[in-house]
Amino acid sequence: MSSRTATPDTEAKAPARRSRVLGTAGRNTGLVLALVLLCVVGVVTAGDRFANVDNVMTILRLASVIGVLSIGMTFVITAGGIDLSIGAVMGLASVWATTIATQTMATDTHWSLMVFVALAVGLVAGLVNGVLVAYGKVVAFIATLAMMAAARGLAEMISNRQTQRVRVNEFLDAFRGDLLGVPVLVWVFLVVAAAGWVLLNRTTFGRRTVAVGGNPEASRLAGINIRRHTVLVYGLAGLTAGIGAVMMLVRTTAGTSTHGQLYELDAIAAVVVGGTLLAGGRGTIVGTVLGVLIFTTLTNVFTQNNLSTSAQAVAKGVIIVVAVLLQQRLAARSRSST
Amino acid sequence: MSSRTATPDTEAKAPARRSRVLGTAGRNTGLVLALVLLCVVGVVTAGDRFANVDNVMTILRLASVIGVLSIGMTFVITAGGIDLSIGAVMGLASVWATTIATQTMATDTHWSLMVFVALAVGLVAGLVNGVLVAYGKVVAFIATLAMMAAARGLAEMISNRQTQRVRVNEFLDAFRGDLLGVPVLVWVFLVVAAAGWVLLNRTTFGRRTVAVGGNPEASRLAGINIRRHTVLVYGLAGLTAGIGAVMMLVRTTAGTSTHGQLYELDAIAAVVVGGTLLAGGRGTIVGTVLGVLIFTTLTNVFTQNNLSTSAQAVAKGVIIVVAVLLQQRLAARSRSST
Amino acid sequence: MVNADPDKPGEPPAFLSMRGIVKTFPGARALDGVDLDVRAGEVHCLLGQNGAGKSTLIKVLAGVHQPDAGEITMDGEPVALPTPVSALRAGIATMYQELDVVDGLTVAENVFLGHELASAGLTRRGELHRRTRETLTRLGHAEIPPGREVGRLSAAGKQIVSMARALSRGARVIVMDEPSAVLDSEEVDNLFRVVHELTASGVAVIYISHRLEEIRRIGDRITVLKDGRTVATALPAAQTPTAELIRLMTGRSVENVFPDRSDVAPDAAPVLEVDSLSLAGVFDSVTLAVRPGEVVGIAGLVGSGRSEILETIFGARRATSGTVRVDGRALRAGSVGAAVAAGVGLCPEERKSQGLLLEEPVYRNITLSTFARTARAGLLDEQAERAEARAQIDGLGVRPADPDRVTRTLSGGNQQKILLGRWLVHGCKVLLLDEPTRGVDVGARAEIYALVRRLTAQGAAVLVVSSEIDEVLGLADRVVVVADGRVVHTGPAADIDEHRVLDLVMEGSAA
Amino acid sequence: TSNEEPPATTAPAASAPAPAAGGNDEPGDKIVIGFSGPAADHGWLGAINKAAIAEAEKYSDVELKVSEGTNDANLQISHVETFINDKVDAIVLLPTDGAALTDVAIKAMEAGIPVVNVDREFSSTFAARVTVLGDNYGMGVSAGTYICERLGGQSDAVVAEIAGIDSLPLTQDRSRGFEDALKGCGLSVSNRVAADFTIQGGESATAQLLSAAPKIDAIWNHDDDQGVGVLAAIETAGRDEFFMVGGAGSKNVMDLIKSGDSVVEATVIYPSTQAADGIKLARLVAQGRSMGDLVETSVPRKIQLYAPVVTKDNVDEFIGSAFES
Ligand SMILES: Nc1ncnc2c1ncn2[C@@H]1O[C@H](COP(=O)(O)OP(=O)(O)OP(=O)(O)O)[C@@H](O)[C@H]1O
Ligand SMILES: Nc1ncnc2c1ncn2[C@@H]1O[C@H](COP(=O)(O)OP(=O)(O)OP(=O)(O)O)[C@@H](O)[C@H]1O
Ligand SMILES: [Mg+2]
Ligand SMILES: [Mg+2]
Repeated sequence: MSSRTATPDTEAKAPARRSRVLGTAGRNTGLVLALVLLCVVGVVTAGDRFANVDNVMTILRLASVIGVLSIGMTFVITAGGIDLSIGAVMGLASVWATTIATQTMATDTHWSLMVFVALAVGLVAGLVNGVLVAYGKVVAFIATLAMMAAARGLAEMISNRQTQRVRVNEFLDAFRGDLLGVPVLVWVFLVVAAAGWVLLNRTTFGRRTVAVGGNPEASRLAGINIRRHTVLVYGLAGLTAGIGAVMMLVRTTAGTSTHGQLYELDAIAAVVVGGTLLAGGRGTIVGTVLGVLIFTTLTNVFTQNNLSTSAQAVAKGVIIVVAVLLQQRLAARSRSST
Repeated sequence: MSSRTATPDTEAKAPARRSRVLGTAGRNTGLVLALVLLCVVGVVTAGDRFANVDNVMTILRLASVIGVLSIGMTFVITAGGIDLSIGAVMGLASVWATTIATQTMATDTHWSLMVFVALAVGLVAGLVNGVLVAYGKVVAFIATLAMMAAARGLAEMISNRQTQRVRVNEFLDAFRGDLLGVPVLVWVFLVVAAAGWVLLNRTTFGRRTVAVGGNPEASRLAGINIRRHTVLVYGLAGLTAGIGAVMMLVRTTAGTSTHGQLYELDAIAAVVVGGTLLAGGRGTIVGTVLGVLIFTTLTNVFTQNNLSTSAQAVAKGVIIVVAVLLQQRLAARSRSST
Repeated sequence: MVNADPDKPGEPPAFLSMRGIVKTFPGARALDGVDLDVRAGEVHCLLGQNGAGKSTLIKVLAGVHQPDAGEITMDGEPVALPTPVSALRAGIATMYQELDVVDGLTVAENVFLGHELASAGLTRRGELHRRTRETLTRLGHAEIPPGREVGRLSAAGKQIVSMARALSRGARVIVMDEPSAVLDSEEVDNLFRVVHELTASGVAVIYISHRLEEIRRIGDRITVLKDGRTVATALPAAQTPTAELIRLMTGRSVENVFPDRSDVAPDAAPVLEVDSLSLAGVFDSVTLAVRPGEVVGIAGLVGSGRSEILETIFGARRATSGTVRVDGRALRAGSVGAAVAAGVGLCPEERKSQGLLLEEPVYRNITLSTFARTARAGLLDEQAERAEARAQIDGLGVRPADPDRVTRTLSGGNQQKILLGRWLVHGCKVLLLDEPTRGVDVGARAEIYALVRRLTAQGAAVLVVSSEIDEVLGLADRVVVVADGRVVHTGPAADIDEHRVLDLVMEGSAA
Repeated sequence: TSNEEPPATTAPAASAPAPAAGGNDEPGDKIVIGFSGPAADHGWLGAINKAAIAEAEKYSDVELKVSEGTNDANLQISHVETFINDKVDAIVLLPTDGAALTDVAIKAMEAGIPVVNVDREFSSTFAARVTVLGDNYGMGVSAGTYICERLGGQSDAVVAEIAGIDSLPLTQDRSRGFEDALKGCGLSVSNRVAADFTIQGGESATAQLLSAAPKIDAIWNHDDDQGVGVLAAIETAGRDEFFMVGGAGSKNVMDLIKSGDSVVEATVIYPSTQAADGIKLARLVAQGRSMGDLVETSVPRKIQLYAPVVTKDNVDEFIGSAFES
């Protein structure tokens, strides 16, 4: 009320800006803190084995596949949905891109055909999810659960449950190796994350995603075609599953129906721990990236310390909860201080 | 408004009653139809092998464990939550109840000690979930995901990843066998389902569950302690996981950390296909039971027809979607006709 | 502070009093030292602009919010109200401003939510239904079946359930936060009858409303809040002049609530033509037209299908038959996108659930239907958006004038202005307003009326639905009366009065 | 018809087998055999299923019912119950968990249906007529012994282990055997990770393992399916200072052993033809025959398969029967 006396454009906007920046930082302090803490634990327990460039690259490479999927998942969750199928879709895309037919054609034409097939399969599966959710009005949880079962089954049928080796070496060569000392796969993750950030925060697509997730009815009555948008969002998630499949092919040099098992849960956990609202209407790409890094670093620290899988599971459960609690407390404090 | 002229007491009641019955039936017609259809397919493809008492009992026995878990899940989902941990908690309870210490004590005292341990473990795990969700304000999805990891890991640590035989024969004898031609395990399922129905529809606890899931703020304003209620609801789900563990022990005569894998997804699918709103605020036990029966019958028909798992998965995905779509259309029609 | 009767001898002393209540929210000081005295058996009215702190005050009283400072006493004893339960135990029942019913439960279950009738945990359904029916009968709504799911009731029905709940608590004080907002005049009469019964039996009622004429009819004494402070208390409801109340509330005087009608060329071609539009089971064969510069009002009872008519015109519902034309071109049925593109805008009935992204900043709500237009190649231009939003905020007098404020924290009237602002930015030819002043204070109300007229002066066509018949008659050029989903009368607003409208409605409904 | 004689091994792709002495392959009474195994979600289990089906198809007197695939003991029990309901003549069961399926197997036996237990042993001798066992402990011993021989005397050698699904008893058995064998030559496992029998699991576990252990002398990888991922990770890390021993014996790994230009030096066979043998035995038991090569008039109770180490020297002997992962 008091700001009315001041020049509206300078005075009123500035604090808003500042509180926004603070807000963003505040929102992520908990995550950054958790990550730093993890690194400290890593350094203390594993010393140089943890804190060296190779190990950092190992962590980043490991984070890259699940990271790409998590970016897609961030959009779906922000739009108020959920996608349990991305892991299975990734498996399906990896299998489809490595069938003898595809690989033969890729050898005859160009390796990028394999990439195209993987992306197309992912995209189409995602669009089908979207159509089921938006037009069929099937709850997202169920629609994508069904897609998960179907995609996994289809992948098994296509591959006859055999591992399909990638034989197109040009394809592998294109993605292996480093660029400026950083693995190409990590670059892919960075590019996808950056594109995701721009898309979510700076484009009409992102604005619609937030709107649809925040209040679908209000968005509809404001003239947004929420059904079409929902289809697109799931399509986007499918596309990231396709990209993930390509990355997985590079990483494992093989396509198989078991690729991506449980990746959907990991991705959802990373997204939600990152601060995206599971109920929709608020999403953060930075948070998601931090969430992914936390989980991968965690696994790395565990491995460095030779922890058994059982102990890892228990510790993971506890750490997830602690991270979320910490995050909430800090976010609440940063909110009340602005 | 025009009905205002009519005698309020008589006129208003009759159509309401009728529409309720119709409504309930209408809500479940799709499910019943799907079940009947499945049975028809079973009879046509497998003939007597499908349509005989032994096979029906096989289906029911299979349905009973997941059925009990689904009843607990119905409450959690109705209250607006979700529980991804019940499968793992069931595994943990089965392991805890079959440790050498427990079994020795049970031999020395009474077999019911094993039952008690399983139920107590389930209940406590559920209560922990509830506290995390209600008081820690951790999103249910994440809190129970963490519990899933932790419970599974703990179960592995306790059992040292070995399968633990049940050696207390009195325990097994108490639950094996039949009662009036129906296996005891199926009776347990029936009793739990009936109790669940009464609890949800005819008690304060159940009505508050609906209220908390449908409009938590209104419930709070009406003086309901929604936090305590949330804790209780998750505790209930944990308890059903404990009961499920006992049943699993009887069925497999062994406790192991791998019991109950993916049961959480099966239970959620059954509950939601059954018509309980994933968003909370509306739940149906009858629907859940039908949902469970549909899934188990489906598996049975698949098995009778020697279908490969891959084909099963694809078919399952398609059938889930079709069932939900059918269900919606029929429910919509029954709504508009009343 | 104006205090009209400082405990005169002979008058009964206040049995409930709140002293120096302060409540701050992050970023907002909602209450800044409020005093309130309520006597047994009176109707104490609480007045104030949107955001004055009325709801916050009663939430403090209901144990929902904890005050930062201040004291509450009942019968001279200080009471602590840390939870809603403790307030209910102390005999304070509240009907909240936001509908507080649970859709998935039955009417009876909603009425007894939180104090269920049960023996050993099992609900006593017979008793539950019997007592609910009693309460509903008392409220004049015996036709609502106790077993009906509340989700199937209209907004008015839900309000009645909420009222029944407050009654069923057997409280000594019943707080009603804008209960009449979703009720039509007949329902309001019913409500007042019940309030009289209550006060006659010694129950105190705290009554909040923005409709001053209601205050006059029902109120005993008035307390006025402004910016979180008590500016006047114990004003006699019957005697205090309206102008005085408005001056106390707003700090200025508001004259001529309804602006003058502008002249519409009678031969002008209509912008909006609705031709025998039907929606199966709700309304049938609705035909109307709105010319540029004209305001057409739709009057009718709650539940007569007025909202559905607007929503169907807008394409939010797919018409069973009939056409909608804008500037002579037919709109694609069931497509909001087509309507918006053709320059039609709708301010929906339920601001919060249908209109706003409550967690988003104000400016994004204002530009919700135009951000794509300001964007370049899909990239948002937030500078331009803020500028557009700021223009609307200034033009409409949205308070606080901060485009980055989270929308949830704004008062109802300001939220309504944001919705209007959205369509102003869009620049629409046809504006559909559903209950545009529901829950909006007198000051803002006058501003909204003036705004509507400013729009029509610029050639816009406005179709407005309101449950307040005087609003329809005062604001509109022509009136369409609907009853039971059918148009029963169309004609100039000047030729008809409130009684005639009610008669038409009753005839239409009875038929 | 055990696995030890190469001519009798039943490779999935092999054409008609050489008829064994004693005329066991001659058609007998028509019988129905029920077969149920765990989820065939990875190569070795897939090969198990395929070999079993292929084996049954060779006999005109055998009708095979396959209840494929689950890792849920509860569901597999119901599969067996279905077989009992259908009154099949014999059941071949590869249980997802031996102990958990014991009870229902006993029920089948009591109903007069002979059960052939494959790979994971029941916890009661009454539960199976014949048991065909792989040797998980032996597998670990073979791998450990081989590594001991190769690293002879190097007491500070770093040995790493990449296990399969850690919660399975069979993984425990393998690890135990491995540890026991290493102990024999004064070595121990310095780094251990568990994958999950999948390629992605093998890849990510190995990537982490390699960065946790900067210098390694030998690795034993339990499973050649996940080995695809393990090798991919090794290649990405550009490491070759160690040698690796595989497990199960996939065609792919045998090819690598044969070519000799990778870190894989050897693999320990875990026969993927167990279920196929189970089918053969079930047929004999159901038809009341004896095993042709034995003097004994009944089929023996227990057959434990051998877990040989395949190296460059003997790879040609085994490559024909290796499974495609
Ligand atoms: N939970 C909250 N968080 C932050 N600010 C709030 C909150 N609730 C209310 N406010 C602020 O407190 C002030 C008083 O709000 P309140 O709802 O009491 O107004 P009111 O008088 O009831 O208005 P109306 O007539 O529109 O209902 C407003 O400025 C509002 O924005
Ligand atoms: N979701 C619904 N399900 C069933 N009937 C409904 C639903 N929504 C509205 N109706 C019915 O449609 C009719 C018109 O509803 P509505 O209350 O919107 O009319 P209205 O004239 O706009 O009144 P209001 O002033 O309450 O907005 C009523 O009979 C109402 O009960
Ligand atoms: Mg208010
Ligand atoms: Mg309306």
